[in-house]
Amino acid sequence: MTTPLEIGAGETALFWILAPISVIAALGLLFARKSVHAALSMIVVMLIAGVFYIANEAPFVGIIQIVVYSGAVMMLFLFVVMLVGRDASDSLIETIRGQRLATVLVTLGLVALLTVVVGQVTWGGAVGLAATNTETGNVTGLAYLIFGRYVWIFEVSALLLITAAVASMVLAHRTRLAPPPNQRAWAARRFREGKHLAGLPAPGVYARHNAVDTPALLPDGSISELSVSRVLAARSQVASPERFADAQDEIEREIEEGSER
Amino acid sequence: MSLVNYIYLSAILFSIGGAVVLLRRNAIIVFMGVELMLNAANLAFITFARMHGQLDGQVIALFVMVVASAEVVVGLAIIMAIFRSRRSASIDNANLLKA
Amino acid sequence: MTNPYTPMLILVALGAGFVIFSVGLAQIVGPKRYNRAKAEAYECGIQPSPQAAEGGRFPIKYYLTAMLFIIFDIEAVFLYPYAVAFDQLGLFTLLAMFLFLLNAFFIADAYVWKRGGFEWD
Amino acid sequence: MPTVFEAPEINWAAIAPMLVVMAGGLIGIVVEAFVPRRRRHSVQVALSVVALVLAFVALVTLTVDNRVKTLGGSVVMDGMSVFLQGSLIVFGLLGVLTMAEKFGGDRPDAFTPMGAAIPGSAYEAAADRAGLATSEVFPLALFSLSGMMMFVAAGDLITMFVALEVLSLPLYVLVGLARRRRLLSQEASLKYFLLGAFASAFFLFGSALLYGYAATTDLDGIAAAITETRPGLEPLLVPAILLVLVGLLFKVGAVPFHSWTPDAYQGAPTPVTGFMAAATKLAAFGAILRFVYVGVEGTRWSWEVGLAVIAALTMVVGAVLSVTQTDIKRLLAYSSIAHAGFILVGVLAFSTLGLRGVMFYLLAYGLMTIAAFAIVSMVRQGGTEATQLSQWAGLGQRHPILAATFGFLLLAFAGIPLTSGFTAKFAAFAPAIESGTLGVVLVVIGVLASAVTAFVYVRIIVLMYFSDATSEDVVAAEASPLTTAAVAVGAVATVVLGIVPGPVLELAAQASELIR
Repeated sequence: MTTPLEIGAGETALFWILAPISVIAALGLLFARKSVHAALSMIVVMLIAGVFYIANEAPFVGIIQIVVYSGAVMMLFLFVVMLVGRDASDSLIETIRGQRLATVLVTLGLVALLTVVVGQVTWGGAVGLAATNTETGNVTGLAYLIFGRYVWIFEVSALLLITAAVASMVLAHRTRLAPPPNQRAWAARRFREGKHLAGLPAPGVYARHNAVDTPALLPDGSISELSVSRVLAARSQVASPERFADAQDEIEREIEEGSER
Repeated sequence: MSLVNYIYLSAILFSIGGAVVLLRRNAIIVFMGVELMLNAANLAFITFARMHGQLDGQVIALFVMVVASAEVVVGLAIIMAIFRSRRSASIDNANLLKA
Repeated sequence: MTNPYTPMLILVALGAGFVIFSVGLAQIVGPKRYNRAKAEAYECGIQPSPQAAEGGRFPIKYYLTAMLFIIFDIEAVFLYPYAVAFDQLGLFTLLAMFLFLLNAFFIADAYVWKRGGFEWD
Repeated sequence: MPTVFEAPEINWAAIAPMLVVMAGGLIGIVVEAFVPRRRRHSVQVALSVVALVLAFVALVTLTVDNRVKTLGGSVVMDGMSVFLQGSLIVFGLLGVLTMAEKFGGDRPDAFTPMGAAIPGSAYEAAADRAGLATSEVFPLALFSLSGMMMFVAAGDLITMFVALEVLSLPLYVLVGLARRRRLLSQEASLKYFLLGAFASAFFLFGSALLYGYAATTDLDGIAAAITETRPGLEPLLVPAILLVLVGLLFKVGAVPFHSWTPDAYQGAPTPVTGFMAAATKLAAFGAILRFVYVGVEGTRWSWEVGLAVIAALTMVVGAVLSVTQTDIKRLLAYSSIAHAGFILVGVLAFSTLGLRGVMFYLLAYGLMTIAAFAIVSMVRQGGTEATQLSQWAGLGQRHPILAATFGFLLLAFAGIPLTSGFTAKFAAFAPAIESGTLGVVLVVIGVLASAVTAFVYVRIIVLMYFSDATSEDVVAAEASPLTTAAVAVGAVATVVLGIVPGPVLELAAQASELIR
């Protein structure tokens, strides 16, 4: 247990490759214009943290970090970013004049303080966990502690999870106040209103073209505006059917001509 | 290399997280800054656990992850609720409360 | 091959290489035709149904599902060490685990279920 | 490193009160799941009250004689834990009573019928007509309370961290559930959440550094590590302590970490504000006391000046800014900041008497705060709370008893003799004076700050009694026995603790022992 820990060249290389990447990714969080980019750089930081946990002889925590944290939690973040709007970039207006400068100074101070403090520290030989991890086993050792010394925290964390469930239900779940309308109810409503009794007309189907962005033609040859989605109409992405109608005429003419030949 | 480098990294990540919280105006990014700070603390716990040859630090890191996930769920639920109310997630726009 | 993680490292390198190669190739070789419709939820232009509440991008219930998933994901974190060391932990831990699952799983589940949190309509 | 599994020893009697409160919350969730909507409210209120009364009984009968460290050191039930947990249960009970208030309606008046509905939407109105109610607030309050009880009794930093989250998460939600002015409420919730999470990150990083220093997060282990000094690791100690303290001071709302306080207090449903102001402050100070007195007192010369500066700043800023407030809830928030400063003065005495004074102060302050916010929730104009100070003009002429009670509570806030506020200030300041020059300076600042706040409070009393009402329709809502009881308990306690504080001071003195 008392032999000082030797850190191999492999881990040194791993550290010097991944640590700068994680710092750059963390800075990405600070400078990214879009929340999506921030979330993605956050995922990089968390993945690298997971790798470092594994390198630091904490394989189980490392895997959990990657599975739960980068996997599930950051997914939830991305979800909310999507929900909120992926380019809800932030305003750069300062609320308090000079706040930005003050914050930068405070942050630099914090970095300087922490690194200087860590730098002043002289570490004795680190013990390392290799022995424990091979003798007891990492996960078994963790289980001893989770269900032994830390069993109170383990039980209490159930309260956190249930609070989270209640919070999301209270804040995000909208109770249905009435049963959802079924097909019958829709039909009844359509007839009550007396419009489009047979439903809206389907979009156009032409000999060489069939797409929802092309309106159908009414018997008199005019365009049926009801047959295309109003989203497309609002975006003015509705294609003109004339091309296809002309093409159809052309084909018919060709067929007629062909039959005379 | 010594294990102290991990602690350096952890201190740097923690400070960047703090800066994100103070500088960014977008509630979601601010929250990610908090998560970054928690991760930095976890890295420190894991490294110290290795230094001391204990598993306690790892167990603590595990609990911190559990706590942080619950916090994420609650926090994002609040952010969602407020976003739906105001269609914006910038905390600068949250200005009904004036200091 | 002294380090057991070396194969894993090689796998990661291979995986990353493949991703970079294929994405890069698609960038270089693939045709790029811009179309606004491609930016929409459904390229064909169909309105998402049901409509996202008050013009949001997605209906909020997706969020609820994701969030409930995380809660149950976290419970698995504790189940694994329990399962690994199950034979050495004894009755006390069985009770502790039972209590944990009762609180965080059964009660939470019952609440969400009875309140319609799992209903997809 | 354990190589075989050992189950920790559990003293069930010692943790019984916490278990009862937690069980109350959990049963509350089951009630939410299975009891029909119409009956939920009454079932929840009854359940919460029963749970809290049972917890109090358990505390008095079982826990008092079981002053032990249990669960592997996670829970320390010493005199301070018992006293503070008892106070917390009382606050919880009063808080639940005020939260249950209906003001003649058919469901709790303070909370929105549907937290997920968009404010002002048709859906919200429909939910209101359908008679929905957020009865989850009661189990959430119980969860928060159990977190607070864990927080004051936590024997190591990681239990403290988890307890901090258990107490905070439900509060973040509760703050955002106001029935009226919901946008304000949700914003308050967001600000409180973001700053609270920020603070807990500081706490956690400090804990990590302390773990690096002491190789344990147990407070007694840290104390032992400090006395034996660790060559080479010394530079870690003070920054770590400062980071942990920053996290804790955020929670009590000390300057410069106070910016969430007025916003959260103003936006939250008023009964929640009262509960939060009383109970969170008590819990956070309990944790500060334990951390500072048990954990790191050995190195106090290196950080006590910093804490003293914060205490002085807190008193001055809280007092001065309360002068400029025009909203009664914000005013009480700044007053609570000033009180946090006064309590910090007592903490800095570093003596058993200081401990006694701080505990007494926390109890007295909590009782008057809950009552004061309950009164604020009663004063209405056109159905919504009249929180603007100008709306309170002339209230004394129309509602003499209500205004008199509120005026009396304000005098107690100011620390006028014959109120509990005076006894509390005396009990907190006297040991500080004995502790040395620093204490004397702080007490002088404290007395001056008290004078400033007294001016603010007297101005409100003058406004209530000697100004003409700006509009006639500001009225006090007809309160049910629930709120009336909460106000009565708070006011009577303020009188009793002011006139005959002896027994409670004696109780606090007996409770001023810490298991290290």
